Amino acid sequence: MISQLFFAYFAFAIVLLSVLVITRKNPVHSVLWMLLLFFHIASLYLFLNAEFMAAIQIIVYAGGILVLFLFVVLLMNIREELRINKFIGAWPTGFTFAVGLLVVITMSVRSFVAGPQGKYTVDLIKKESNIKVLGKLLYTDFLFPFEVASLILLVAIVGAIVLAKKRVKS
Amino acid sequence: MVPLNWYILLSAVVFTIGVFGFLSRRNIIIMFMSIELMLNAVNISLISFSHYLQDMRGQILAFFVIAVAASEAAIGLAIVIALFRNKATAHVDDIHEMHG
Amino acid sequence: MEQVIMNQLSYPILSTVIFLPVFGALLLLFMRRSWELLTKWLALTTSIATFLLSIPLFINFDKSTYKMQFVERFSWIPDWNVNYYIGIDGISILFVLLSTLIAILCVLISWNAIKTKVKEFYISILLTTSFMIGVFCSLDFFLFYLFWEAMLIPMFLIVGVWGGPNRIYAAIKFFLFTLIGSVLMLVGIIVLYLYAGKTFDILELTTKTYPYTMQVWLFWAFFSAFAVKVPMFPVHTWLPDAHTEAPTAGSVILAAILIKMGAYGFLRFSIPLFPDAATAMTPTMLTLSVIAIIYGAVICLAQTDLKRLIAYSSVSHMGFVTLGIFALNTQGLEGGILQMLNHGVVTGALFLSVGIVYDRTHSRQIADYGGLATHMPIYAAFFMVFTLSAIGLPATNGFIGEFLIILGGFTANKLAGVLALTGVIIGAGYMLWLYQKVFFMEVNKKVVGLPDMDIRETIALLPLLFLVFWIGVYPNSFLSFMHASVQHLIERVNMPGGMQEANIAKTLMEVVR
Amino acid sequence: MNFQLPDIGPVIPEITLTAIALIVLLADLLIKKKEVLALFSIAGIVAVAYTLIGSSGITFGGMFISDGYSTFFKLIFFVNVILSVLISIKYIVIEKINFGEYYALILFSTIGMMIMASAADLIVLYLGLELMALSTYVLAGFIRHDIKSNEAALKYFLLGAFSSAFLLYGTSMIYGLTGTTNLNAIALYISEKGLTGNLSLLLSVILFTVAFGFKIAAAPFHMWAPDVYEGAPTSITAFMSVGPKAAGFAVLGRVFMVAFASAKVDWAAILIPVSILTMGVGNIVALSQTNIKRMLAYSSIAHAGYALLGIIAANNEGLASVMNYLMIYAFMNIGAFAVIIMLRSEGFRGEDITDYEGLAKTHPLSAALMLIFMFSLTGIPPTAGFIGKLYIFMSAINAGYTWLVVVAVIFSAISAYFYLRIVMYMYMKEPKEVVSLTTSPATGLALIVTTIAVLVIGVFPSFLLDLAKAAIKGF
Amino acid sequence: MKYYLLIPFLPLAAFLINILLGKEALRDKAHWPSCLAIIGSFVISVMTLFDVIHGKIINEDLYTWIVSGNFKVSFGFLIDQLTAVMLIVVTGVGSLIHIYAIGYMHGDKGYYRFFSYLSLFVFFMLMLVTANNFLQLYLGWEGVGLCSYFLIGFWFEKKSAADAGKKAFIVNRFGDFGFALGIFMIFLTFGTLHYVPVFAGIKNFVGHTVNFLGYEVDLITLIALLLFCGAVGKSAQIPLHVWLPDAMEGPTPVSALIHAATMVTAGVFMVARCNSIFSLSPVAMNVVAIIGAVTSLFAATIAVVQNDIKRIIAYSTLSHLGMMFVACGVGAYAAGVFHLYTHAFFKALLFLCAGSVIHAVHSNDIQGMGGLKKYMPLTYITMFIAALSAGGVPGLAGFFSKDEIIWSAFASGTNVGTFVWIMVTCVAFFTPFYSFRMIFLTFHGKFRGTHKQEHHLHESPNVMTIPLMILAAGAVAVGWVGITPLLGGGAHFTEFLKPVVGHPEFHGTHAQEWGIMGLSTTIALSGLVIAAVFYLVKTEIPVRLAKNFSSIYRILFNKYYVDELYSFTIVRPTLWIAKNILVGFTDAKIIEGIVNGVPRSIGIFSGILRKVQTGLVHHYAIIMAAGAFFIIALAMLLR
Repeated sequence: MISQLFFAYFAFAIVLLSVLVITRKNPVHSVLWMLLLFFHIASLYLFLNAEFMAAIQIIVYAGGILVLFLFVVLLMNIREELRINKFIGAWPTGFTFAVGLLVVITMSVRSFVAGPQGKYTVDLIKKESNIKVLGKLLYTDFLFPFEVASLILLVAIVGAIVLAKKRVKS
Repeated sequence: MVPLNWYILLSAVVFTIGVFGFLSRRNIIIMFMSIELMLNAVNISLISFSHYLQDMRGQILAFFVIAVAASEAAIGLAIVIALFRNKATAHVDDIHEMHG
Repeated sequence: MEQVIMNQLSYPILSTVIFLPVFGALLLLFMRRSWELLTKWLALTTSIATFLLSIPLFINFDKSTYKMQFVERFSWIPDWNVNYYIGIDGISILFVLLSTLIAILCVLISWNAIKTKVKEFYISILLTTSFMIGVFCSLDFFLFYLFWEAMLIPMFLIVGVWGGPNRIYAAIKFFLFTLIGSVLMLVGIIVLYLYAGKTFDILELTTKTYPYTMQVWLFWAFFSAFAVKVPMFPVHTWLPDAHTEAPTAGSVILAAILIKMGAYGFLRFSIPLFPDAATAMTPTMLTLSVIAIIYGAVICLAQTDLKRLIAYSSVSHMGFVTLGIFALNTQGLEGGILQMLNHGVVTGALFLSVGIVYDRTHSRQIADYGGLATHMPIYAAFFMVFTLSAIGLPATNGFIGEFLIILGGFTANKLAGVLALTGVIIGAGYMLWLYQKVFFMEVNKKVVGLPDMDIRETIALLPLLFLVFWIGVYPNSFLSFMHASVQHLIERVNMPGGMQEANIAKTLMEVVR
Repeated sequence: MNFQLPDIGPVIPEITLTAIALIVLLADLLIKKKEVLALFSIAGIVAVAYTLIGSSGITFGGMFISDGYSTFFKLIFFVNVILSVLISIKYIVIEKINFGEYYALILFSTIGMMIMASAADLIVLYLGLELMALSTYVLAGFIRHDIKSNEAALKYFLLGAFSSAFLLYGTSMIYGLTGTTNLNAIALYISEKGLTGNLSLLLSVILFTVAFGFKIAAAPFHMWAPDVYEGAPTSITAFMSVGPKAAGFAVLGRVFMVAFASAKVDWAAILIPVSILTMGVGNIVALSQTNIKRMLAYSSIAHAGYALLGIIAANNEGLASVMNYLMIYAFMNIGAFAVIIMLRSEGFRGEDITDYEGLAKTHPLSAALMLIFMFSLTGIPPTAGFIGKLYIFMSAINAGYTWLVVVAVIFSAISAYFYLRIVMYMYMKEPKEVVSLTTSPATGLALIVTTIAVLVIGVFPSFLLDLAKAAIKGF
Repeated sequence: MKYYLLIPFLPLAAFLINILLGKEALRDKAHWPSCLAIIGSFVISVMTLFDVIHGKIINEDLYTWIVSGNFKVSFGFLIDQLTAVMLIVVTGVGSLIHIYAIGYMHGDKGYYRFFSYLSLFVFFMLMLVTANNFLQLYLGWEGVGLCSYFLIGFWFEKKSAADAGKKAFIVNRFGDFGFALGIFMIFLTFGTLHYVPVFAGIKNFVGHTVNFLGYEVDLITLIALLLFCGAVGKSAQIPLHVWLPDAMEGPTPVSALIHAATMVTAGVFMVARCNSIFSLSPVAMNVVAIIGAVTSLFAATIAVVQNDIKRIIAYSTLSHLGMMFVACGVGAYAAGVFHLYTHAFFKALLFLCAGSVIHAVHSNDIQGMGGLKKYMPLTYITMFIAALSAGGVPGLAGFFSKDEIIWSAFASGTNVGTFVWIMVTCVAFFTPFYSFRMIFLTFHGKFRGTHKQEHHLHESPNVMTIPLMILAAGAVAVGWVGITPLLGGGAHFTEFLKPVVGHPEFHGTHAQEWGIMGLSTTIALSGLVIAAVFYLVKTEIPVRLAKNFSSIYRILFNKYYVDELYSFTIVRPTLWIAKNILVGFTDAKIIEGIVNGVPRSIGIFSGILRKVQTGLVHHYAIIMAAGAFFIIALAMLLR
């Protein structure tokens, strides 16, 4: 019962915050709302006893990505931003189809049946902490994707530099 | 005990909010954020699944998603900056050199 | 017993005939722009060599059998069971020879007419020739389609690059028209291929029976390709443009050989593959043919452009051909085949002739001519002979063909015969009208003092003149080639079931072997 | 705790290529002449291609599979990358983007594709896809000083990220349904639990369709293609028009044929309208293009439509035909781009189709080659394009989609028009101003290779067909 | 020893020699090959005639011409009595005309062309008469048509000449249309085209009917009528007579040879040849008779008012041809052929004389002549004889043949017979009338032409006059081989032809025969007398008549407006349809409309579709989302 109430609150908050994020005229506000949103999501993760995920949600997202966003936001002219229309002309269409998607998705997930139960029961994870389990897996079964991810990050770095560095007269 | 479907529903809603944001906001940063929203929606569902199925894959995938999201953000913002150098606008709908 | 007669000669004659022009074209590739004369001579020698090489076919052909002869067969694309499988029978041999002959004439007639991109021109001509021969020789659908389509490329260029003022429109129209037709055929071919257990072997396919509805569908699929090429009535409009705009050699190839492929397709594929459908479709086909005959003829009366008129007359004449073919009786079929040959000779000759004056006056307008007979008597004589053949005067080849066709048509369906005959009347009308306007009456200033034909041009026309009378006076030397094959074809049409078992057994035997 | 290194045999090619990519990245700091890097990368690719042999096997707990299928696709990627690099060398100098990262990123992107081709697990698939995508985003925007390039990168990036979000959502759905991300496990679970026809399964299938459709530029997820192709550096356009598309088909084929094998009917039914729409949009809109890169973009959309028929056939033959088709497409398309790239010179874009007027007069050879590629793209024998189409159509008809093939051939006949238009401009018009070609040995080599390939495959396709058949065996 | 082969092939050889060498080598000697050739053929023809008389009928195949399935026809020759007669006529009259032409065509720049055409014509004509099957007949048939086309349009710079030639050919094509159909029917019926089996087998088909274009018709009648179409065209009978008068554009020897003596009689020959077919179909017979009679009278009336000397003769030719058909129509084929034979002589003579006149006056208009007899006596006399013979004045060739026709018409005893008898009797009046009108206007009175013309009026050279005299002798004498028993003759001609064409049974007494003969003779003489009165004594009468009956006069003068009728009902509509319907509408609008319209609309559609590509990322994304949405929705609906 309690948990459901909690969920209700978080779900409500998350939805509300997401809406706020995408409806604020001022990007800075959006970013800040998003920060709040991420905190909520993180705490939702805690309910699903994914502590590590919650942690990186805060660290990577809130600490990394959002800051990055903020930097870029500061590049742009907020005043003009506030003056002009925030939505594109065709936003009703977009809205329609977004809602449409929501409807069809919800309708189709009604026939959702959960998959098989795995071996990582709550207390097993409790026994050796979530992070440990995760770490083990990452370095054994999921070693390959882990490496690939590292490549991706490398590419991100290289790419970002290539694109963003000052122009060289060649 | 919260039924799994609630989580699915939540993720669906957030996802579509993200979609809507992406479809209708002019500001490029906000479009990025919308994408992040969508990814977070996915993460929510993933993690909830991994919880309910008592399986770690979900979390691991979510973990990778976050990693990728970060890289995407980096690349995306780099692109924006590169663009800024040529055309100082934050509005995607100002950018339509090529069409037809 | 064997289905075919392998090539008995010491060398692969058909392959040589098919690929010699390609070889020549390759040589031409290495010509410098400045070596024009050498280019021309090389092209000429190649075409002549090809012709000479094709003579043995004529001599060594065994007329007593319908079987494919000079057959060569090698596995080519085993994955699809595609073979390099060529051979000729009484139906195709004549067109092989015609193609090789026409090639020479085209080279000759373009000698001075083509001034730009000379090298490319002769390459295109040679490639076209070889592809056309290939079409007539192929016994494998894949190979056939390969040649069939490939030929579009050089033809497209010939029309589009060296053609008249409106050439681009004409070229693209020609290309798209034909392409749309043939892609549908491609689908048909694939369906056939899969239905018949993955074989492209035409002979094998023609011995199987197919469910009636399938036959009908495929018939129309193939029809779309062949009707466009022929061209039959509603889809004929590419022809006047292409013929008119193409350079002389192009028109000649188009008229003499390219449009024969449609009719040839009907003979070689539509009828033997889908006998029941063909029989069922006969009324439609006859109607279309008759429409084409009369429509084409009448429309000629209103033409003001020499080449356009001849082009439309081709529509009419090819109407005769299809009429004969779908009369589905000996006279009709043999007449049809012979008429294809005749039309090749005569219309080819007419286009050559038009080309000859066009080179002098650079005008295709009938109104710009008149009284040519006074200044170019020899030319006038040649043109007269071809005109007479075109209007089917006895003792010229045109008569034999048209007579047999109409006889066959009349036998099959009296009305068709009668209507076709009216086409003959109108034919006389427009051709003589044309002749009068161009050659008779007082001399038009524009043509005063034109030189008569020179040796080169005369040589280009003589063989055709010779053929006109040869076929006209002693057609048997050509008809005799067809008898066996046509008889076989008719048997196939009349009793598909009968032949079935025999052949299935035969194929089984071969499988066992 | 037990910790043994998994068998890395199957992954050797990827590892080697990664090493090479990193070397290129570092060597860039020392080497001034970037051509060296290009040649090194090519040599590296060749070496990697060599390591492909005998690298078959499954590893990393069934996440990574190296079989004939993946190997064939990897070959396509190698052809693609080698040819693209060849045509890049001179071009990027002209574009003033002659940096080492360029080659490094191309290689990284290729690694991504290879991983996609070998992915037996949705996680790996996703990561491979992102690796490929991110590198390509950067490459598309590589001409930083060119607004068009920026725009291309931006559009590609935004929509790409959007589509991969869909992919993720689909993945999570599947995960939720089956509790696994391993393709075979998914297939197994679906069939034994009889989930076929379950709407949420269908939903995830469709979400995958969206994501993969985006990668292969299938309508209605193709919208990015024309703009990006036009804006990106031409060499990258060539690279993108083949690589990501092929990779997309690779994952499309594997995921749908393996994971959703039991739902064949459903996803075939979904793909049919998509393919028709793709062919339609691609061919029809291409008719009214004036920028040749853009035109080829639409044409590549159309070609994706044809290739989809092979997937729709939903059998090994179909897949084989698709693979065969993509290989051929790699040759003919990059060949065409090679010619296009030669027209680009200092201060002359050479992208407008009117720039081709009279090319046959000024540069007969290049015109002739372009002619060959154009006819090959149309699918006229005796060029490779015909073989590719024929195989696709065969398999589709064999699977009973005759009517669909009829639609396809009609469209391909329509397509003839805009390919012919180029030929027409080259051969049937007089040159306006003299266009100077920027030739280079590398480009020449690329042209020779592509031309020979197009003609030889056109006449003697056996070896390629054998290869495709062999590759698909035991899929 | 197939020496008879030389008959056709000598002229062919001459043709080849002339056409190849004439222009450069022979030039003004171009007549030698042709004349020698035809004279040679004449000699051989005479020989063959004697063979035939001695009962040596030749019927053999040279080689097989066309083989196609069960269709098999050969080049072959049948020389029987009928053929023999035709051979004599063609080569005999032909030779004379050739010789005459030497003088007449002298100095023409197309000299060699003329003689080569002439030889070619003779060749085809001989092929026609010697054919032993219908297809070869058809060959000759078309061949002579072709040569007449060449020769009519010989002076092709003149538009009228070129037109006339074309007209002749095309009008004939209409006749051949039927002829060809007839041949097809014969083949369908008998499976062969050779005379002997056909004529032998025809009687087995009496009463058979066949479905032709949906009508059940009597087989034999159908065949006969179809064949007759050909005859109508070739022999210029109504309604296909229009080409012959225009054909006078050709040089006069041509008119004499082709359009009087030989080619135009081919129709009669063919009907006679096929008598065994016609005889079995009363309907066909009547049609033949009536058409013949009508044409005969029709032409005669026109001839009365024409002023072009050659046209007058042309119409008289029509009229005589009509008579021949009348004969055939009433079954008296022999009489028909007999008239053909006599007609060849006197009509050729008339033409040649006219030619000689034209040669002198350089004009065809008899109103512009007169009083020529003192300048060219020979011509005058010969032409006079010819006119007498044509007019059927007793004792001359024309009389016997014409009388036999009139008698057989009367004696056939059928209504049709009587009808045609009346018609022919009227004709018997007109023939001498217009012939002598022409003579008198030309030779008598005083010259009405210009002085320049008058200045060099002269008799023609011998090379022209000698043939005239020979023909004149013929015009007098050739009839004597066929004098009826009534006048103590042996009717050798009829007897001679009997084996081929048989003999009709007559219902009539000697008295009647006398009466008929007397009647026609008196009528003929009266015609002559009236002509004399009108054009010698009271020359104002015809003028007054023309004024009083101006409408009739105009109708006659304009040949009953038949040409105009055709031009309005056939020629112009066809051209109009061609121009405005086919070219202007079906091709340009409908077919091309579709052919160009579809691509154009696709192009427009493409233009619209590319507007969707706005360049705005949002729109792209929306479309993607929409796509996803629709696909999912679709999938859910399909569930």
